[in-house]
Amino acid sequence: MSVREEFDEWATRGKDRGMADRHWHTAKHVLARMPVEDGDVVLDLGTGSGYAVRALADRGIERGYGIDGSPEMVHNARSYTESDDVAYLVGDFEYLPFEADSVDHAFSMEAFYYAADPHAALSELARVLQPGGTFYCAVDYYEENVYTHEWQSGIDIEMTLWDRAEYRQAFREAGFYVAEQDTVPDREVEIPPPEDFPIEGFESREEMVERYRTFGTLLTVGVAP
Amino acid sequence: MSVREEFDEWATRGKDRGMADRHWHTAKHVLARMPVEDGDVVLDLGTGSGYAVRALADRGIERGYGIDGSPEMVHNARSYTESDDVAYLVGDFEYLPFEADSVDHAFSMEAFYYAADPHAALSELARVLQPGGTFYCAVDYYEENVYTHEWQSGIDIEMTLWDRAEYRQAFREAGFYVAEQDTVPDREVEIPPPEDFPIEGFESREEMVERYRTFGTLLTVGVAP
Amino acid sequence: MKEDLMDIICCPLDKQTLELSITDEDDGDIIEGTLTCTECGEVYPIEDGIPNLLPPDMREDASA
Amino acid sequence: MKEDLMDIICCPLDKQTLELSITDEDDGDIIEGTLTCTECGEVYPIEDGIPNLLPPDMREDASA
Ligand SMILES: Nc1ncnc2c1ncn2[C@@H]1O[C@H](CSCC[C@H](N)C(=O)O)[C@@H](O)[C@H]1O
Ligand SMILES: Nc1ncnc2c1ncn2[C@@H]1O[C@H](CSCC[C@H](N)C(=O)O)[C@@H](O)[C@H]1O
Repeated sequence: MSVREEFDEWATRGKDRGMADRHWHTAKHVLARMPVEDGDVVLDLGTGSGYAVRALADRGIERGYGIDGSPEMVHNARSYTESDDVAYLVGDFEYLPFEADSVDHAFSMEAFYYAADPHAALSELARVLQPGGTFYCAVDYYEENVYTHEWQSGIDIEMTLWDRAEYRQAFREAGFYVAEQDTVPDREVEIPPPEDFPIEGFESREEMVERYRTFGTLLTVGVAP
Repeated sequence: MSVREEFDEWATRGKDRGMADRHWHTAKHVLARMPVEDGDVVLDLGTGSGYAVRALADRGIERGYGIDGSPEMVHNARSYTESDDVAYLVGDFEYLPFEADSVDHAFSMEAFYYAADPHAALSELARVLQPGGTFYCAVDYYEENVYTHEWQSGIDIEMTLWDRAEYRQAFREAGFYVAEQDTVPDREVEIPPPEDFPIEGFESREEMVERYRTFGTLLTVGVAP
Repeated sequence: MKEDLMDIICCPLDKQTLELSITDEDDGDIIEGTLTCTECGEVYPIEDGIPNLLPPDMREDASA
Repeated sequence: MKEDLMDIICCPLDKQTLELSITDEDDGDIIEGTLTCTECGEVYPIEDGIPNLLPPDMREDASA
């Protein structure tokens, strides 16, 4: 199945909003770290419901662009705002329809690992970012976060499962400087009391704590030279 | 009073350890974000007890250097470790005794604002850092964190009170890319129950919560081009 | 889409300039139209106000 | 200080090469000595195993 088919179906089933609500737990902390200024143009890769560019526009940027390979996702994202400061378009990570050096900062939440060729996606990002521009890449699905590995079995698209060091290395290979790597805890997801376990995906409360509070979301920040 | 005189006195009174314990609440999160690799040389400016380079050496770096303008601070720092992977030296932020491009990453906690000329200190850092090297600058004393402003009255050294935007701007003026800016909450300092207030420095519990949990430590990350 | 998007977008394949042609516009919002690469001639649709800049082989019939 | 510190340090004033002279050493650890700038001739002390590379006017008598 293609990204388009898979995520068009998610979007028509309204999964874009549910994802956005859950991802917001950590995405808001990631977005807060971005050194955006009033005049900046910011790109969100795999924008889904499009919340990230809306949040940045509320904070104050020149323009936020959300790109997504699923027309239905983009259709939904567009319907959630009337703001002139954001725009959504359909496109693929590996074939970014933006001119070189045209973007100040880029963000991506829970989307990067769907790229058919993640190295090509990083090269494209390095191309469109201005010198000094950042790429804030946030993923829950990564090697150390073992509790997310099963996601692959539920989806037909091949997902990239890198560990922390592999993210750093791939960023550097694509020409990025690595400015930061961190795990951002999800402190908001409710974790039931010990007696409720096992529950879906977790044998014990400790496992669920580890998955959300410890592993949370892996953030890797690259800076274009 | 000079930095040397002031902090030599702090060090002989053993204040270096107390500071380190308190600063560790947020410093450990800041250090965790640094993208250091095994072969890296890391510099700690205003090292005090020297804990930061010891922590990085434990995690795995080639060499950690702590520099401080107070010989007594350095004397103490040296006495806390026998590790070959760290070294401490006496020197000033504005006259760094390191060759150009000789450092992979730099860190500073609660020290940067003591520089007589913070712009000169940033220029020196940009000089010694390799292209792509980061400067992790952490301060509790900054404009938005109003509860720390009174510190100036207790010390004879003129302290730099910048706000978040001024940090970003000064970094950029010194040639750095700004990769991140964030406030790191201190979740560990114990905050007494409401009925105990007012206590020293805080009219109400809300104020103390704001000072530590909201304003915490301001982190600005610069990347050398 | 707003016309100022033209400042930043380009052909996803060869990164060359796109030419905008509008068939339906609503108060500054381009609802239907096309974006044509001035170099390779590839045509990208604008439908329901959304430009679809997927490479043609990923697009299929991308309308809802 | 260990001798390999020489790989990275320089004169804080003119950033030129320093020359190491050792008066007391303990198992690879240089306890007392001097660092002299090969360009400007400024002399920086090593005392109690710690090199003091403050500019001379900030140093005063920096020993404990
Ligand atoms: N190669 C690719 N190019 C563009 N978009 C892609 C893509 N692979 C996956 N996507 C998009 O990435 C999104 C992942 S779901 C995450 C959505 C959103 N960032 C959030 O945090 O909720 C989907 O909308 C999917 O369509
Ligand atoms: N201009 C300057 N050059 C070098 N060190 C300086 C300096 N101004 C202040 N310092 C040093 O900076 C330190 C600030 S106290 C903080 C110490 C340590 N980083 C910690 O987190 O606990 C002091 O040890 C002081 O001597």
